[in-house]
Amino acid sequence: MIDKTVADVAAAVAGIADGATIMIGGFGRAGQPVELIDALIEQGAGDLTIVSNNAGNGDVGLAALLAKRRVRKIICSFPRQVDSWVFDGLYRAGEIELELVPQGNLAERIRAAGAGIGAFFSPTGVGTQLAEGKEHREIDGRRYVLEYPITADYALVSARQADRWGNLVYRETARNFGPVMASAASTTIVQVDEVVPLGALDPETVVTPGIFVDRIVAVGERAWLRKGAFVGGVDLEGDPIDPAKEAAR
Amino acid sequence: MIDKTVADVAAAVAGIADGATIMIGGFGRAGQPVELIDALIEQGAGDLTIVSNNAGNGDVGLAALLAKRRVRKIICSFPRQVDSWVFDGLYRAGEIELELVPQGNLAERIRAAGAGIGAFFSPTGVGTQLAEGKEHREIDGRRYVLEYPITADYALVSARQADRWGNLVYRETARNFGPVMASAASTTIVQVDEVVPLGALDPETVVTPGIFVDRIVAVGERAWLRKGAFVGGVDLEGDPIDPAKEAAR
Amino acid sequence: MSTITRNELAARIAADIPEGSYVNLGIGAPTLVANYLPDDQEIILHTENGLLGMGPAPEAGRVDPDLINAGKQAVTALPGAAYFHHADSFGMMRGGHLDVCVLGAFQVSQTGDLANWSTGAPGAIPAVGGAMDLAIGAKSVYVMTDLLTKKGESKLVAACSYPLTGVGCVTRVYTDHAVFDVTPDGFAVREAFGDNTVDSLAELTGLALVDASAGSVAGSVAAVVADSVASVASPEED
Amino acid sequence: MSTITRNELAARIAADIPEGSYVNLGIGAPTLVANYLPDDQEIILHTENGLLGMGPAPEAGRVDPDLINAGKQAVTALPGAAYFHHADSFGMMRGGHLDVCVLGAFQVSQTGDLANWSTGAPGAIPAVGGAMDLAIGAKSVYVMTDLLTKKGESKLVAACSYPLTGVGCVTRVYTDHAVFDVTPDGFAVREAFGDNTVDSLAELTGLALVDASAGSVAGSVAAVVADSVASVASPEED
Repeated sequence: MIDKTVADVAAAVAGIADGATIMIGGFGRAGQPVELIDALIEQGAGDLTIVSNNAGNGDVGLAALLAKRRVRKIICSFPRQVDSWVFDGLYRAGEIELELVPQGNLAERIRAAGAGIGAFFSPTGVGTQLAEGKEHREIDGRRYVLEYPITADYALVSARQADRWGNLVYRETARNFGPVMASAASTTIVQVDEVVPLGALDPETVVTPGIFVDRIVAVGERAWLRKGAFVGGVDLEGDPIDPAKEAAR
Repeated sequence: MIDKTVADVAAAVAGIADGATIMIGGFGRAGQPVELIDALIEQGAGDLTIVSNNAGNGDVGLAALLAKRRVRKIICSFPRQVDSWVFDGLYRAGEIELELVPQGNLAERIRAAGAGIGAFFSPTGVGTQLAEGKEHREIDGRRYVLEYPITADYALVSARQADRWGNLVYRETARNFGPVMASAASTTIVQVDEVVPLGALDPETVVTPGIFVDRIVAVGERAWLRKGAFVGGVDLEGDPIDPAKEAAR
Repeated sequence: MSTITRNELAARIAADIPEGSYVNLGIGAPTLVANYLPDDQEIILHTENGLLGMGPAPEAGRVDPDLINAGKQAVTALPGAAYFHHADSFGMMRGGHLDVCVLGAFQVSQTGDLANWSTGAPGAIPAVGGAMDLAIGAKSVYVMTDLLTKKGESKLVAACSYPLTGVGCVTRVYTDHAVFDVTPDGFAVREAFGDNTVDSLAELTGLALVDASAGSVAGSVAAVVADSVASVASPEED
Repeated sequence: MSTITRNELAARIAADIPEGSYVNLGIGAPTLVANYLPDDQEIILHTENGLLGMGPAPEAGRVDPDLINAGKQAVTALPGAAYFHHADSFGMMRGGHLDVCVLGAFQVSQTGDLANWSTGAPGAIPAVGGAMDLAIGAKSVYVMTDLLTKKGESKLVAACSYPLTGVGCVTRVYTDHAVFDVTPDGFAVREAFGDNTVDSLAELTGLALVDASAGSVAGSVAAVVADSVASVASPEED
């Protein structure tokens, strides 16, 4: 019998070595596998390269991993946010390396790794600093820049439900990088709200087939779902227009 | 109000001009938009370039279009089948041009067109006749061949259900080329078993978002579904092992 | 010269978006455009973090942290919505399937180059997000911005001095003074608000401008707008 | 020399596939392997037209034309199955996620080149399908074939004369005479069936062979197989 579930988050992140490259899903806090990141902090691996859209929010999850000085380098599209103070401090102190990648190129480079594409020509970033030094080519009248796959040793992903074969469904915009990261890493570790019986997921609606998944751990429903589909009072930080700033213009 | 549904298949294929490039979904008969192809035959456009995995089965659908001499060229992966006699005859008579593409490169080239990728390096076909004359490159120790997008003026696709915004769900392995073709054509025309009210499709389970769809026509449930989920007696041609041939070895 | 408010400008942009359009409103000020889309028309909003058919912010107490927009603000999903992953979402943009995208700007050049992601200031922490994908990711790329910086310098320029987001990608610039099309001959004044004229705009921008405004003012939202002092800045400056 | 039957060979291959493997069985003869996978183990079958968790053929009268395998034969879907589109399916293969793929062959070279899609005969209608994607699309690429053609020529060759499907892609060749690994030193006999020996196989193939069979025969399905005359051909020859 195939059973990819593991007992707890410690078992889920077992074996991650110093120096590993780890993809971490999520866009801001949506889809960020906070419980797995906490387990990784506990587990102790350091000198990590992290691939993630953002560079941590507040003092939890990825930000907490950064604060522990476990991360040597981060590959991301949008490190600077209203609540990215941990990254900001490390970056300004020269204590973390940053590879900045346009968000769509980041997603497509991860997808390319999962899909066995050696490289691809993207129109995004052409003529900008982020394409400097890269190979360019005009194809059919449009300029493109050559982008290479991003692979990883591990992916840490958050999903809504899994079965024991590792089939996954996600929830709303928390899907974001999960499916491509799951496909691109050597070992994909997924935290889910719940594990459901094999056959409970409609095969038409599976988003990530189990072939991409290695370990599953149920972490219970996320805090904001415990009292139903919606809750108030959650500290949902955005990148808002600051009314005070705006008024002062 | 956005309403992409049209009254009938004639309206669905209106305006297709001679010389058009048309993608036709389906793998063998699964997902082949037979009613739209019949309407295209009726509509009369000729000198067509067809992009499809196969080159027609039996005497219906794509095979019938070929038999009417409406197709100048076909781009496909597997023209020769047990029931591809129409294509076989035209090809042997030199009356149809063939571009043979490995199936995965065909799918990925169509996907690239839909996703704005200028070209990509694929490991499939390297060192074979089908990569001759194409640009090769070694990346990270593996050899790749450069493949370009395949675009089209129209895509004809068969799906299970649509809403009036054009969101689509498919059925089983009839999904095959539908999603990538819908994304790659200037105008995507979809036949569905039924049109459902807006909001009836779960946004988590939409496979093709409506942004890729231009026209929808309901053709009623396909013949084999009329009496329930399964029927016997359908003429399902495969590429079977021929027991007689096998015995004679 | 007179200017229109940020909200008036959002309404002006909304009036140019036809029913049935697929639209991405970037982050910050451009999201205001959503407030002025007509209730009786269906215009489908895309947010690049994985949703088509985005609805307005939820009611108080109904915030769902899994359902956010590209600015990481809580939103809702309308009937007819669809979720998808990041590679599909950015393929949708890169593949030219969006009709309109509205972005903020630091500078736009007369050849349509856009600078809106970095001031290039030493010590600044760079962050690009989806800016470069959005810049090349729609059939029409509209910029929403003040015409002038707080120091009074024109954001419409002969050539951008800030780091570029995209080359030759801008279709039209909506400012608090006027609406400009990017044409092969440079900026063309499509509509001048209040007492602005092609000549006065040429002086403010220091650029030779094409007059393309004949007849285009009548009936526009802006035609009735008088002197307003509100500024329309791009959020990326924050 | 003695040979084993096609079904015996299918059973022999099945015995080498560990539980939990993701496996693509190509079309034709390799699909027989499914019949010999142990009922008490879970091995997940992939069919490249868009399904993981493929089950056996449906009962009579329960054919569903929307649910077929790569050979366009009616199949079923097991609990735990998942459907996906062609680009995702071939990305799954090309990205190296399948553990095992079993294919037919016209020829396999001692460097692991595979020829199984075209005889190169003038006038033949070419058709490749997923053959080239499968050839490079699994961690282990197993070939299932007769050792000899009907004319008695070896299908294991120094260099393929037929058009190639893939270069250096074959891991192991299961034939009716023996099982061969592709190694840096050429073909290594992993297991010889019946009265076949490394020497007799070297004579049949005309190739220098490595002896890697020590101890590997014991307990195998083939060890008990006596003279059988059934042939194991690749379906692509039809």
